[in-house]
Amino acid sequence: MRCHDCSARRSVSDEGPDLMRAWLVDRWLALVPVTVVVTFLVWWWFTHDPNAIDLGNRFARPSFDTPLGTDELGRDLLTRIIAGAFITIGAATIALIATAIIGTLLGTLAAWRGGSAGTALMLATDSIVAVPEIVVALIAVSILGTNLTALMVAVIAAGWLPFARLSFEIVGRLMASDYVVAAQMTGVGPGRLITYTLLPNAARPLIAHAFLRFPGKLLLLSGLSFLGLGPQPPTAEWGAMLARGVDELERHPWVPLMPGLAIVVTGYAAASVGRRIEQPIIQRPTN
Amino acid sequence: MLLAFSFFAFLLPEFQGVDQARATLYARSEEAVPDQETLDAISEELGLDDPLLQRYGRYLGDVVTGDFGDSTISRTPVAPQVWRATVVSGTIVGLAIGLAVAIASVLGVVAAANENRWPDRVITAFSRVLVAVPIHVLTPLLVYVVALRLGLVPTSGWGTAKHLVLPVTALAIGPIALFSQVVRSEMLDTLEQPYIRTALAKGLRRRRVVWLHATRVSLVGVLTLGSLFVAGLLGGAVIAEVILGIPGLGRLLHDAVKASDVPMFQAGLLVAVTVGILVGLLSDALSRLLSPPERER
Amino acid sequence: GGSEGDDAASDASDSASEAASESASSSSSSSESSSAEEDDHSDDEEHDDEDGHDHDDEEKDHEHDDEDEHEDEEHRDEDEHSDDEGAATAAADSGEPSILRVGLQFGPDSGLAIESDDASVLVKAGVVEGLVRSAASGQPVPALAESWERIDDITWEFVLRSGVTFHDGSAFDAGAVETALAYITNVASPPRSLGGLALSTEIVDDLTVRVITSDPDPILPLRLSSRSMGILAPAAYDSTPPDAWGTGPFAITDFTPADSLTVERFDAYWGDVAQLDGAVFRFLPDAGSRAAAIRADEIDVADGIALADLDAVGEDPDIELIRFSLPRTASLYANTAEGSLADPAVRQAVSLAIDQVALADGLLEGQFAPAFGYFGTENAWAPQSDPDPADAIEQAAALVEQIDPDDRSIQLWTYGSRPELADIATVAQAQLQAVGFDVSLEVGEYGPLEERTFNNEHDLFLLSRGYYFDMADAAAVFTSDFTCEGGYNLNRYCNEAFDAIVAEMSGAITPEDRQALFGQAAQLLADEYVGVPLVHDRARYAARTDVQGLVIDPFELTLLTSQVSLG
Amino acid sequence: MREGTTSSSRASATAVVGSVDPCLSIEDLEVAIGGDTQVRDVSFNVASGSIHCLVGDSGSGKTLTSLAAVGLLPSGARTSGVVRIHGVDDNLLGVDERTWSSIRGRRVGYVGQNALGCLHPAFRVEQQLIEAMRRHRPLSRSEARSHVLDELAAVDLPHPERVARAYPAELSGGMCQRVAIAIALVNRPSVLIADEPTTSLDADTQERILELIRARVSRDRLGVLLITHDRTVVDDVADRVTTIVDGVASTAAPGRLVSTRVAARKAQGEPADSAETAVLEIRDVGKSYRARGWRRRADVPVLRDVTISADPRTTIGLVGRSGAGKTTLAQIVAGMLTPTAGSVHIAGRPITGPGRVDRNERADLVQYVFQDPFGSLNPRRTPLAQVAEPLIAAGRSGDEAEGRARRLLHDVGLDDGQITRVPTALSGGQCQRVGIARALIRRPQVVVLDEPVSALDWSIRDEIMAILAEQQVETSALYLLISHERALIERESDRIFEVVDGVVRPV
Ligand SMILES: Nc1ncnc2c1ncn2[C@@H]1O[C@H](COP(=O)(O)OP(=O)(O)OP(=O)(O)O)[C@@H](O)[C@H]1O
Ligand SMILES: Nc1ncnc2c1ncn2[C@@H]1O[C@H](COP(=O)(O)OP(=O)(O)OP(=O)(O)O)[C@@H](O)[C@H]1O
Ligand SMILES: [Mg+2]
Ligand SMILES: [Mg+2]
Repeated sequence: MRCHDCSARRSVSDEGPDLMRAWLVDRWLALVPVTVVVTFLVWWWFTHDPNAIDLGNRFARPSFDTPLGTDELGRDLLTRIIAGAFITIGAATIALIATAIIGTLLGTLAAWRGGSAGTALMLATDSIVAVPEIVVALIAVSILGTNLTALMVAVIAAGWLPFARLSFEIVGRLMASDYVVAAQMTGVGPGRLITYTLLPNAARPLIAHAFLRFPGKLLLLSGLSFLGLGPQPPTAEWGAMLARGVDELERHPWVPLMPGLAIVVTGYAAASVGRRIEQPIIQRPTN
Repeated sequence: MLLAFSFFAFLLPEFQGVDQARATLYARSEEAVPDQETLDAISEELGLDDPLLQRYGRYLGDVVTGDFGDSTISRTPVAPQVWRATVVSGTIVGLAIGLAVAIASVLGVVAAANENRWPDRVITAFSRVLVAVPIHVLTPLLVYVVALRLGLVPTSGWGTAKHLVLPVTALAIGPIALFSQVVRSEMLDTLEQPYIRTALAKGLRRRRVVWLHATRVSLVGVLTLGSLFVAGLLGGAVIAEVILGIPGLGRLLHDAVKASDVPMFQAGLLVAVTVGILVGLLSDALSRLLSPPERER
Repeated sequence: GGSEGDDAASDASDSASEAASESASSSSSSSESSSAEEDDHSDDEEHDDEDGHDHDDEEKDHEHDDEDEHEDEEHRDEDEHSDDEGAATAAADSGEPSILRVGLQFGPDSGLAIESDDASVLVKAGVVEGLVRSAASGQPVPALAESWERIDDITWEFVLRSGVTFHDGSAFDAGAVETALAYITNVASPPRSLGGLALSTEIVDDLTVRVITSDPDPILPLRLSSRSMGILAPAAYDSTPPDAWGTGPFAITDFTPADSLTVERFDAYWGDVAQLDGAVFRFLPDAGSRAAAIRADEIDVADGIALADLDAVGEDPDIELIRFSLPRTASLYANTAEGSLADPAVRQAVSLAIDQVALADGLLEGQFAPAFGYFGTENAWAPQSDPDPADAIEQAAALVEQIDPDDRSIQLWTYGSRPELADIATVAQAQLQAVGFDVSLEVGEYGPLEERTFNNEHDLFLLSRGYYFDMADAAAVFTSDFTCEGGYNLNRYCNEAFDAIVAEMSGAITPEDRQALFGQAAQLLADEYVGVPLVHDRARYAARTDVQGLVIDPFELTLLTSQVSLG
Repeated sequence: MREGTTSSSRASATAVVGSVDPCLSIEDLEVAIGGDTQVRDVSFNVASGSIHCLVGDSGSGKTLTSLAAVGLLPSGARTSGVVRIHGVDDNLLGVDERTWSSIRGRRVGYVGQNALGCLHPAFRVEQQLIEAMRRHRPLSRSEARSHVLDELAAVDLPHPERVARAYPAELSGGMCQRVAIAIALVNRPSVLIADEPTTSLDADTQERILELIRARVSRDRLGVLLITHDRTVVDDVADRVTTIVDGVASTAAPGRLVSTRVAARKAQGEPADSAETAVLEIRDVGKSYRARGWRRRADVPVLRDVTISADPRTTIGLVGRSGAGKTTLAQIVAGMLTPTAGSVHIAGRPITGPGRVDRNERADLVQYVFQDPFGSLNPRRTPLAQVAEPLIAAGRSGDEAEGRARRLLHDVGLDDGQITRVPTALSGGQCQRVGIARALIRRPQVVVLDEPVSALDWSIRDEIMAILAEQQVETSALYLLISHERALIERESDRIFEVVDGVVRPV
């Protein structure tokens, strides 16, 4: 039965590079249209201004001139979505990385120290988990004001918990594993233990978790924008664009649809990458 | 823990750098002239002139005797309002969680039982997309389609069973999408277990094995996961309650923070945290009750 | 001021004679109501403008800019009125209670405190009345007081209506007035219409009361017409905030914060007993929800229809839109004390650079009126500057050329709670940048921005603000917003000449005198480019066509009255 | 019953079919998963009333072959060949799930590889039995229940009433295995397929399970396909043996399949001089665990008054039933657990208690080899790096450490290619060699070996034991060897202690 485990493990990691190669060979043809689209987007981005207002051309339908239509100020939605990609994905990524680092550090520390420190941390997180994310963010924004930085602080403040819990669990499990005990038995000190043993083994589920959390971050950003707490106009942030455009759902559906699609597609893609990294089991997201 | 939260709530206006008297005046009478006399009068009314700790001590003393104070904005006791809002949100969130767990269980099991065949692909694709649809898009869409176009339920408001449909649906869809993926992967895990093979080797029909033997183990996880989501849904409820005009706890917290209504916020936060902790304990107990007895190690 | 004769509402058959003071806007005819209809023709322009737009949208707004037509309409209303009574009786016979369902944007959040903004709901719901009522013309007319008289500079004597009962069954008398006015004067946050004035009372007899003001006040009756000056039963003041036991045609039966307020007909009402059995006011903060609710026939009347929903709501044959100008202006408040905007030439450049017409007609889809002065065109006395000349942009650019380059970068602030402001600010930013300014935009929370403004940290602050504090008199806003000591002086403006004009206002008694002074003051502000008005707001109500006799006045005071019925 | 040594030739395979009364016959079975053929040209017959053993290295395809015989291969598997079961005419490799479900449990019983895992954790034993009965026989629930106790008694379970009401987690491994056999035989199938039914059970239990199977074979003329990698099992029970090597089978009568190679240990392995002081001193060690649970919080004593002292270059054997406290003692000796009483000294230095040696010094005194070869290696580092690590921790330079690690790894039989791969690409035996090298590189005074070969194939156990013996000569270490296999301990140890009910006494 052990050998079942080992063969299963073997196949996963061995096939990595092969899979990659096969994937590339299979899809290199698909790269051609992708390149064309990317080139077009880059060109479009350089030739258009996301904040150029044209009140004479409000709510234009998608057309040749404005491939995704225009919004309530006559701004080109395609340009704004490209601009928003930098802001939204950037903000979500930075926020996510920060949450991941803070959460992982705390969780690892708690698991490392174990005992009452660990219990205390988990008790704290258990009760903070009971406070809705949006309310945490609401408080953070009300303290720091409504701007992108504040929003990111808010998202980070609300987001480190799941990572702390997850890394607590993972590192806790690792600490009890034979090979960590073995390393300690052979005299390895904390520094080298963390760098060579704990981190490499904890990284994968944590990274996967980060990717799986990505859509959630996008949604939180957007939800805060909806409540008027997001980045302020004219920032072309997707969540803000979507929140602002929801009013037009019936009259000019493409206005909310375009940023909405951008969020869904990005979230979907990130989650798929996360699943690919994670492979075997979806980690239970602890909210 | 609760104490820490209440103290934090108490300090909130300090953190916010908000002049509480001005905020109160603004909330009561939006465009009133904020002259000093008025602000002084409000400070006095709210007892803001005493040192912070003294005020906090007084507050704690009151709470111990079951008095959660009066809202600074409306000057009425917060307890009944928070209670009413909690009942409202509790109903919505509870139903949404229940619905999500039930539907997601069925979907997840169906998907796992048909791994990589069309039912699985459809369910998985839908759930992956729906996970990324924000509630403030979902809710107006539901209002438009279900309430306005089809006229099946009221567009907004609170009171009858029909009013529950929209908020519960709006809140449940995200968790359904998420939970069904969790159930699916847990089911796939379980279906690999040796005891499933034993069950099949007994000659049992696959349907019975999937729906009885595998679910008995796989669904415990999603039950506890559901309880972890209570707080998450309360957050979603903020938005749904604003859009659908529902007097719930999420909206109450939102309004209280924006208006710096400290007593209201404190009471709401206390309730939210208490409920969250209780639900956590309950779900622990539930999962201990439901999960198969474990071998002692 | 002075006694205006018998009260119109006391007798339905009298209503025609009182037509001039009753700008009724029945939704059955969906007429536009305007505060200046009877005596002011200068707003023809505006009407034409609006009508032009409305025709585009194929809406059924009637033109009625002249009095004859108005009279006709009143008569028609009356006809319908009698029909309605029949209908109401029929409804009563069939046992089906007639309940009006209203969706409101702003719910009461201050526990229905009479001195707070919640009073607006109490007045809209027909629960509370004051001694005086404001007619559509903006003039005070009798309500709970039958007549009044100014005895000296600071003393007014009011003769009260007899036979009035509060909802708690107690009788309305001089003592009730005394209790009410004492509360409102001494409450921690007195209503803005009081403007810092302290009132005391002296009971002459049961139905005669004298009100003494702390300073000479020529417009006391007008002040007493504002929504927060409603008179509640004396027993109501025993609790904090006071219970809303008024004298209106409807009494509250149920109130759930953040959800709804339910009222039922008060059969002991002193005037016409209401036609409706009751009403439910639901608080729906989301504009889309209100629009959806009225389209789904879940409510009969909704306020604050968003631009995005206007088409869909207007296209519904069973819904009609009621729109009228509001005494509210979105304007750029400039820091006239510090920074580059302290230079009037810079403010002139800003003024020239901004294209109000583009904002109102382009961005706001013609649902706002371009502002060429703080005060809208329905105020005859208010000076209106000329629309920007054709070469305004060039002129502005030339002015900017002369500004020290360091002074060209300015901050523009606004806040998010009114959705249109962020859009206006975005466009304004673009328009200012087009003439050479370097504008950074900040959209924040109102509170902190206000504080920073009072610390002179701003350049331009885009704010939407009503210019009448619930009554048709501009003295209060001039005092608080533009005098050196003004409590709401966001422009940080201080000009002795201006303060002198404002000081004169307390001595001016007749409307003509006052309006002359208002005109002078407004002109001075316009000449010095103290802030840049952008657009005037308009109210956008929607009502289902079976609602009869709905009257919404330009101050948005009334909504539910005895006359409203469901056809 | 005569079978030739199977080759891949079809002719000889066909000859097999003619044998007397085969209740399970497999011909030219081929199983491919994900494009790789895992089982090829497997043919054999299982006769009624006999035990047919299937042996072979780990991963050779034993389990897949048995699964093919009950139609429970993983969903991606492709098969060819013929599988027949007595009483069914079809080639079962082609039949649909419906047919299979009527055959399984009635014609063929199956006992899975993992004793503890193959009973449903959330259902009581009796439910699981009743369910199996009622699937194939028209019994009411109460009728079925009345048979439960008989069936449990038939597999020699003590207290059948208690067992029937128990959840699997409340039973020991041996009891679980009996219940699994009871379930498999409840409908009197003609064939029983048992995949490693005795692995992970202690010697006594193992013995009794095999006896039970043998009893049913002679009583019911049952044909048994018994999969095992335990040589003693084959010796004890097999009537026929099929060996699978890399998916290809060959069958023979039982006998010495591979000559036993007893380790050539103790060339100079004289027991240490009496002058030498004891390197390991265990004095009055006691350990109790605090029982977790909301009801009772009593301490559960596991070890009591353990006193052992031992000299270098000896091997101390520790035997005992599962759960007797062997690992607990080993971990106390290694300083991984703190005893509740008593003390442990190595080379005079305290391993436990106040003033105990620091981590680095301890690493020079005592090392530990774990039972699970895979779990004890960091899956993300090469063996070379992992074996060098203890030297680096001891302050040696990277180059020196790597050089010594490389030499030692060569000594334990690994080549350069193997030691620079991640451990997930190594076999269990190879992993255990790495584990041994890691434990030995700092030349500790005491090495604790906790079941070092239990998880390994019988073919490589001896090699590992030989390497350990060689290294003991090199380093003069004291070995504390733990195993539940009496024979192994007897062969390898100088002194033997048995742990019974927390008390350690010499044998
Ligand atoms: N589900 C599966 N998917 C892919 N490969 C598998 C699967 N099951 C088994 N294999 C592979 O098939 C081969 C044979 O496996 P099998 O389980 O039959 O070995 P075994 O002889 O039973 O070994 P052990 O003694 O460890 O139980 C192994 O190489 C294994 O990796
Ligand atoms: N952490 C623990 N908490 C409570 N009880 C424990 C703990 N670890 C071990 N035990 C108990 O201590 C006893 C001895 O366990 P130990 O692991 O030493 O047994 P063992 O002799 O090594 O058995 P095996 O042969 O199965 O490995 C067992 O009854 C076990 O249940
Ligand atoms: Mg196997
Ligand atoms: Mg052990």
